[in-house]
Amino acid sequence: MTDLLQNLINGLAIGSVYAIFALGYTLVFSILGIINFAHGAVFTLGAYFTYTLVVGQFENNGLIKGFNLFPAGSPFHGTPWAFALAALIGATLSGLVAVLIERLAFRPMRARGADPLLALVSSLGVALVIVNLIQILVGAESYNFPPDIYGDLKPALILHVGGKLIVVRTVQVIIFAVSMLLLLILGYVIGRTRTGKALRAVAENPGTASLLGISVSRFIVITFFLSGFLGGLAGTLVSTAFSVAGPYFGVTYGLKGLAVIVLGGLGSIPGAVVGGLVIGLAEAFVPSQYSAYREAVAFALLFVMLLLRPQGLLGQRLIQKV
Amino acid sequence: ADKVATPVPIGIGVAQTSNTALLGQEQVIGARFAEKYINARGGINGTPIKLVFQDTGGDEAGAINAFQNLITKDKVVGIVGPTLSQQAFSADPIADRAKVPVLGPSNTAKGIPQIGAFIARVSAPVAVVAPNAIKQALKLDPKIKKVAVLYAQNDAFSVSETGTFQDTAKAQGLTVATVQKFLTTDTDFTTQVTAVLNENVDLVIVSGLANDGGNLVKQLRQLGYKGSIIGGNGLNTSNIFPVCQQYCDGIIIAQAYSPAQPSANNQLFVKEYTAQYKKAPPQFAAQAFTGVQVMVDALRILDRKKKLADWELSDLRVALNTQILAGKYNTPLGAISFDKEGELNQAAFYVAQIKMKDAKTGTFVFLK
Amino acid sequence: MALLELDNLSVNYGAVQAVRDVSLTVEEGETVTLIGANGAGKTTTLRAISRMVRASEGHVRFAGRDLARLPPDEAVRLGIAQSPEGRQVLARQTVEDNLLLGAYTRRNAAEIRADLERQYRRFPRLRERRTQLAGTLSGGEQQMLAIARALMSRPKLLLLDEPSLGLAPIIVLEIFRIIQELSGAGVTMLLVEQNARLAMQNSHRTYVMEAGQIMFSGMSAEMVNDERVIQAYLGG
Amino acid sequence: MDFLQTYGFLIVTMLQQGLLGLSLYFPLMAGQLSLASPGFYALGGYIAAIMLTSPAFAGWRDALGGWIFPLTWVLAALASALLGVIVGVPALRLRGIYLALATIAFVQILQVVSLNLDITGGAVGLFGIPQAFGFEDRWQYIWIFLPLTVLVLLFARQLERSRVGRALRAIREDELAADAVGISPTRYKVLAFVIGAALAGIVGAMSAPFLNTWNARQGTFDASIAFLAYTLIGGSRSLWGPLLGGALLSSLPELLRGLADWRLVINGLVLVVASLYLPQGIVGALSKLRRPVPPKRPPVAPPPALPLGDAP
Amino acid sequence: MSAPVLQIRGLTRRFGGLIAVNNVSFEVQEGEIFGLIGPNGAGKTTLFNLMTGLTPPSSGTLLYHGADITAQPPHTIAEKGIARTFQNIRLFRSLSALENIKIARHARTRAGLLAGVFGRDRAEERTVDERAWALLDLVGLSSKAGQEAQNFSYGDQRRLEIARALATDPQVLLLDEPAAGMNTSEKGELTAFIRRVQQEFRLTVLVIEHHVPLVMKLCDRVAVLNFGELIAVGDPASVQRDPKVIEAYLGGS
Ligand SMILES: Nc1ncnc2c1ncn2[C@@H]1O[C@H](COP(=O)(O)OP(=O)(O)OP(=O)(O)O)[C@@H](O)[C@H]1O
Ligand SMILES: Nc1ncnc2c1ncn2[C@@H]1O[C@H](COP(=O)(O)OP(=O)(O)OP(=O)(O)O)[C@@H](O)[C@H]1O
Ligand SMILES: CC(C)C[C@H](N)C(=O)O
Ligand SMILES: [Mg+2]
Ligand SMILES: [Mg+2]
Repeated sequence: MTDLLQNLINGLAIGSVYAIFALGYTLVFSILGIINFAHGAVFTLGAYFTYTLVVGQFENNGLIKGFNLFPAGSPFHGTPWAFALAALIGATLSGLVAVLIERLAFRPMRARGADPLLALVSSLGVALVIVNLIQILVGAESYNFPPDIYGDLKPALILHVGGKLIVVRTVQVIIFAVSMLLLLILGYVIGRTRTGKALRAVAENPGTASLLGISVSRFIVITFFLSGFLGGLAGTLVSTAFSVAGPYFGVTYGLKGLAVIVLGGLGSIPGAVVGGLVIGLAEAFVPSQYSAYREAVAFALLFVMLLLRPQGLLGQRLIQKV
Repeated sequence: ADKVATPVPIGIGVAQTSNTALLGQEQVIGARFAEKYINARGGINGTPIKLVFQDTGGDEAGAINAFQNLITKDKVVGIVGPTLSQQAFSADPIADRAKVPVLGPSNTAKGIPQIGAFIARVSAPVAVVAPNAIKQALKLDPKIKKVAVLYAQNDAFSVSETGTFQDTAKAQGLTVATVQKFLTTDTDFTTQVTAVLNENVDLVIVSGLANDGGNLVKQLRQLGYKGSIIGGNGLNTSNIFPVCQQYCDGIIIAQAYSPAQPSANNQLFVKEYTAQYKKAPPQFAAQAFTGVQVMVDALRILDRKKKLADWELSDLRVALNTQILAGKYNTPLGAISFDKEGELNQAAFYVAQIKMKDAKTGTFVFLK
Repeated sequence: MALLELDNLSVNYGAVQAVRDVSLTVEEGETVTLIGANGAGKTTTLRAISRMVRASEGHVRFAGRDLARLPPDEAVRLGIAQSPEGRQVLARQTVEDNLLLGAYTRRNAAEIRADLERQYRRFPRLRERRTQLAGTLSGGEQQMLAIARALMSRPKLLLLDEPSLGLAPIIVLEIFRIIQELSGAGVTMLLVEQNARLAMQNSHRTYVMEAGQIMFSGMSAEMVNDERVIQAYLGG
Repeated sequence: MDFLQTYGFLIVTMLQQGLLGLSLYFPLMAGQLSLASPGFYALGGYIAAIMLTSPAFAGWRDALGGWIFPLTWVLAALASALLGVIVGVPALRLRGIYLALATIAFVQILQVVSLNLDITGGAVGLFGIPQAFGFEDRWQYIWIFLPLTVLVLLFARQLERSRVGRALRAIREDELAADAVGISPTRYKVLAFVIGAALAGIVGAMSAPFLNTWNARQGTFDASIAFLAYTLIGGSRSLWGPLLGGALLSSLPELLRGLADWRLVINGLVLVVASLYLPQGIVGALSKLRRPVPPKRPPVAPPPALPLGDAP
Repeated sequence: MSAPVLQIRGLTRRFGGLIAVNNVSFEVQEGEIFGLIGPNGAGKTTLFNLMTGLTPPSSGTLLYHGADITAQPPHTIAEKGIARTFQNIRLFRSLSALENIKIARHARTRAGLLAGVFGRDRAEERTVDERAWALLDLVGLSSKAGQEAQNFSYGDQRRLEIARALATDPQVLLLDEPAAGMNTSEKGELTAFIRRVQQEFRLTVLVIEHHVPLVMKLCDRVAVLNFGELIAVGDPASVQRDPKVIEAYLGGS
């Protein structure tokens, strides 16, 4: 019973990390039908941006080692609100980077009518550039936020239930809450509003959308900004839980993130969250003697899901009328 | 046929890009430092050395390319590298067939020196180093009974290390209550940690790399684990300080290297290194330094027999290999030598415990 | 001043010149028919007006304004709507959402509702299918949807590309009734039709297009009796 | 000689990666974007590595001598083809990006399995693999990779010209219409998939000795994406595309070696710029320069009336 | 007119709550040109889809020369001799006109993978080529043989699609609104063309068409669908006079 509960908590916790990563990932897919591998890099960037604001300097390696950008006593450090401000600025910067990426790496391709799959390659190139630039600038090691960024919150809540421990990490609760909140906001905007309908029209057929008076390029910019913003925010949050684990930090989520968004339904916003949680739970419930195979769980689920229900849990079926 | 160039080129083929760069980064620093240190002391009997760096990346093909460049284009006399054992299995045979001596600075997997006559290493295999940590932990806390073992299943070296840890633990009469696996790319370890907590163990042994290992320790402590922690070789770097911060405190790590090693050689090395980098040399840097030093020491002897500039490159490489295996060296690792296969004989190993001064800075304190 | 004015318009697809040197005007409130054989360049002409293709030469002027660099969505904002060839319904959205998106450029929710109701009255079949995904509609149903959707933007200029295509006779009559009604309400229309007789009966003027060029034009009432037209388009 | 010594490995790697790019091309002929090749590549490599190192096969090695190598290729091809059928039949009901993702999942699953088996050497992998035909230097591997490349190119070209090639193209263009004119989509999709799988398996078997070691890091998600890049940057509509793309992209980091730290940054930029400016891939861009030749009518005079066909 | 080629027995197809084709039964005789008309959404295209295996029926059976072919896969049905065109043209868009037709010879040729790769298919390829050119001549597109199908105008695409269907050597040809997008004179030409093809190839033709004069002129018999149900079958003149048909389909006049 307590095992079950603990697994549940663990699963939801890991799952919400997946979910929060996947939100921005799936957003871009939903509108452009492309998988943006640079999302992982933007996620990483968000963490580095916020870290730079909060701490101000990098120590051991890289071109800007020791260079103090925000000397001690920076306004972004000390209270939870100051940290929140830094995180928002970090996310905004990430959003802008995403817009820049769209401008430089995707838009010209659309204009030339290239194979949308090429966006995969191009975004991979962008990811490579960002990751290696980070390494050149600040080195490959990880950085950690100061322990007090969430103020006096205790790191974890530890319950004793029937002689066994149940652990709930505070950061995880924060991440879970934020991803749910984002889900609600995004879900509302996309599912219920005129903007959302237009967004879906752009996603389905940009040509037709523009024939209806929808400005395709504006919607794409907005989408990328949002995706980058969410990615950057997610990066910051996740790194407060674990550390800014080097330049490859976010990129490693890219693959698992794929499984998440497919499971939930490619391009579906609630799907990203549900997919994340399902995979998190599935992984948490792998019995420990099979833990070696845990990494395969997400992909096994993905494979089976694709065979049984390619549109994913919450995705819409593609219909084809002859 | 080629002559030996001056300054004498020595190849460094380690990971400067990719995920593995985190470790390679320290090796680069150690080697660079060695070059400066040695040339400041007259190089090889007056002839300076010149290190040639070729990035291996993190994969096998990258290591082969780097080695091949070093061997034929850069015409190095010997190579220190690569970073990972898996890369060594791929690239070392290339050097071996080309009859170029290789010193593995960090390859700890089983079977490395056996790749060929030209392959040796300055990194002691896990089977030799790891057991010391458990013995030390028991010395610190004789009441330890139950152990949890965790390891990164996608890292070759962690996998072999955990085997040694588990065997030693059993040999010392401890019960291995749970074995948990993770990936070097993991960031969330709640699942593993709760499994550990629920077993009520008194000792946790972690084999992984710096990021994941550090995070794991941090989460263990945050979630209330109070017992002892042993970290494997991958955690043996000050890079983990920013990861687990104050939670790093108390991790016991078996060392192939200790800044506290008392030899005069080491103390000088530590002094100058610290003066330059503002921190004590980490193991990977010290081992890379040692690799370069061993090559140079061996070259000095050869140079005395016949000036290096007069050697045919290919002859020198062969002679260098023989000389490396034959010699005894006073290095930061202490007095070392090699057996005939190229396996390292190292006199002393160390066990250190991390002491954190504040969230960022800490030291490895060596235990007696 | 003519509401729509094409001035020596040419359009290329790669090496193919689909429209060559076309000049044509549509006065405010006028309905103009464009007829021509398959491949004559009619669709291309319409697409150039709605900015879906770029003109390689010449100008498109709408209400005196040159549309040269305008993106298609801006053209819609200016009041140009098109019921395109191939219908182009949004297959994954419902019939009703398709219609509402037709009114994307408009803001007044009450008016939009009223117009939606009007379309449903015109095409009862669409009301029946309101919640069905547009991609699963039959060909003719999609055609109705495309026309209704174009009407939802309350255009000043309506471009209809073969509106009767695939429709049952009874609906074809309905379409032309609607064209009459719109015309009565002052909507300007440019109509491409294969059903040339009906189109001419319901329009003011007619242009005949061949191989990318305008061959001749005239008042529709006279064109119906023109030998050349009868020969080529009315089946002698 | 020095040139071959230094760059021989690179040159053979270019061929090897080009071949892997080609392994994607076969399913792509039928419009199927399969990224499963790294899985079959890994499988082929393991088969060769096991046969060449495991004591269980010592007898075979002694008996067969150098013939053991071709045998590893054949077995790798067969095993990959078999696995290809098993995976392909269900997976090929998917299209486009969905198939790509399913095949990536397949690759990942295979990787986790190989990390956990004893026979594959777990995470350390298998090492000390004997050299094919006693090759001493990397460049000598050109003697097996080059003939394979030539054979595969010939095979692919002939295939494209044939009835089966047409059927694949038809499926690529419109599966449903192809079905309606009498082409069984499943059958031909699986066929193309299996050809690609077998090729990747053979390349893996040849690569194990070439790399000296084999482990679970061969044939991963990264490789899937790399192969995709080969195909798209090279040009997915011509068999030269994936070959060229594989050769160029795999050599890029090496050509940029001089840039040290910056080489991967530049590598990334090259990927972006190539995607932007070569939307049809390199070969696509080149073939634009040539005007397509209009098909020539067979010399016989067209019969005045239509033949009634050769079927009843 | 002899034995029935096609016997449709109680075919029904539901989409969720919607009954697109409702218990439809009729027979088509060998060599006739059979018209299928009805309002938009009456189920005509769906009926074609049922007959060609693209959509499995919810119930009912389909007999071809007396044999049950219900729910067989499309390629099997095509092989047996039923070919079709699509209401929304489905050509192999980026292939040339010639290729489009050669592909459709698939079911009538044999060369397998190995034969193709080893060049043992020369003779067969030659006849494929000849046939394809002849069909292009027939539809008047030989001069555009090398052009990509997607660059053809609508009317040319329709012609090409018919040629592609003929290339499968069908006995039964299903045409879904072949005259859509053609002007009156072109429709006239098309009528003549269908007749000619029907005779030369000894085909049975089913045609869905909204252009009533064409249907009347072309068809031997006509069936009328409304809301998925068969409301009339018979010769064109009598169907045209049927009040049910007038009300549902023809309107006013
Ligand atoms: N995307 C395209 N690429 C290349 N050529 C094209 C393209 N679209 C149309 N064409 C060519 O341009 C010419 C004009 O085509 P368009 O579609 O405008 O004719 P249309 O008069 O509308 O014919 P239809 O009555 O058949 O619809 C034709 O020759 C056609 O083949
Ligand atoms: N896949 C599907 N899902 C849901 N409804 C469908 C589907 N396919 C067809 N329908 C519905 O079935 C009905 C019949 O469609 P069908 O295409 O057969 O009509 P049709 O008689 O060919 O009409 P038209 O003359 O307009 O082409 C339509 O109302 C259509 O909306
Ligand atoms: C850098 C180290 C973690 C490498 C490891 N010792 C190995 O042999 O692979
Ligand atoms: Mg047109
Ligand atoms: Mg229809």
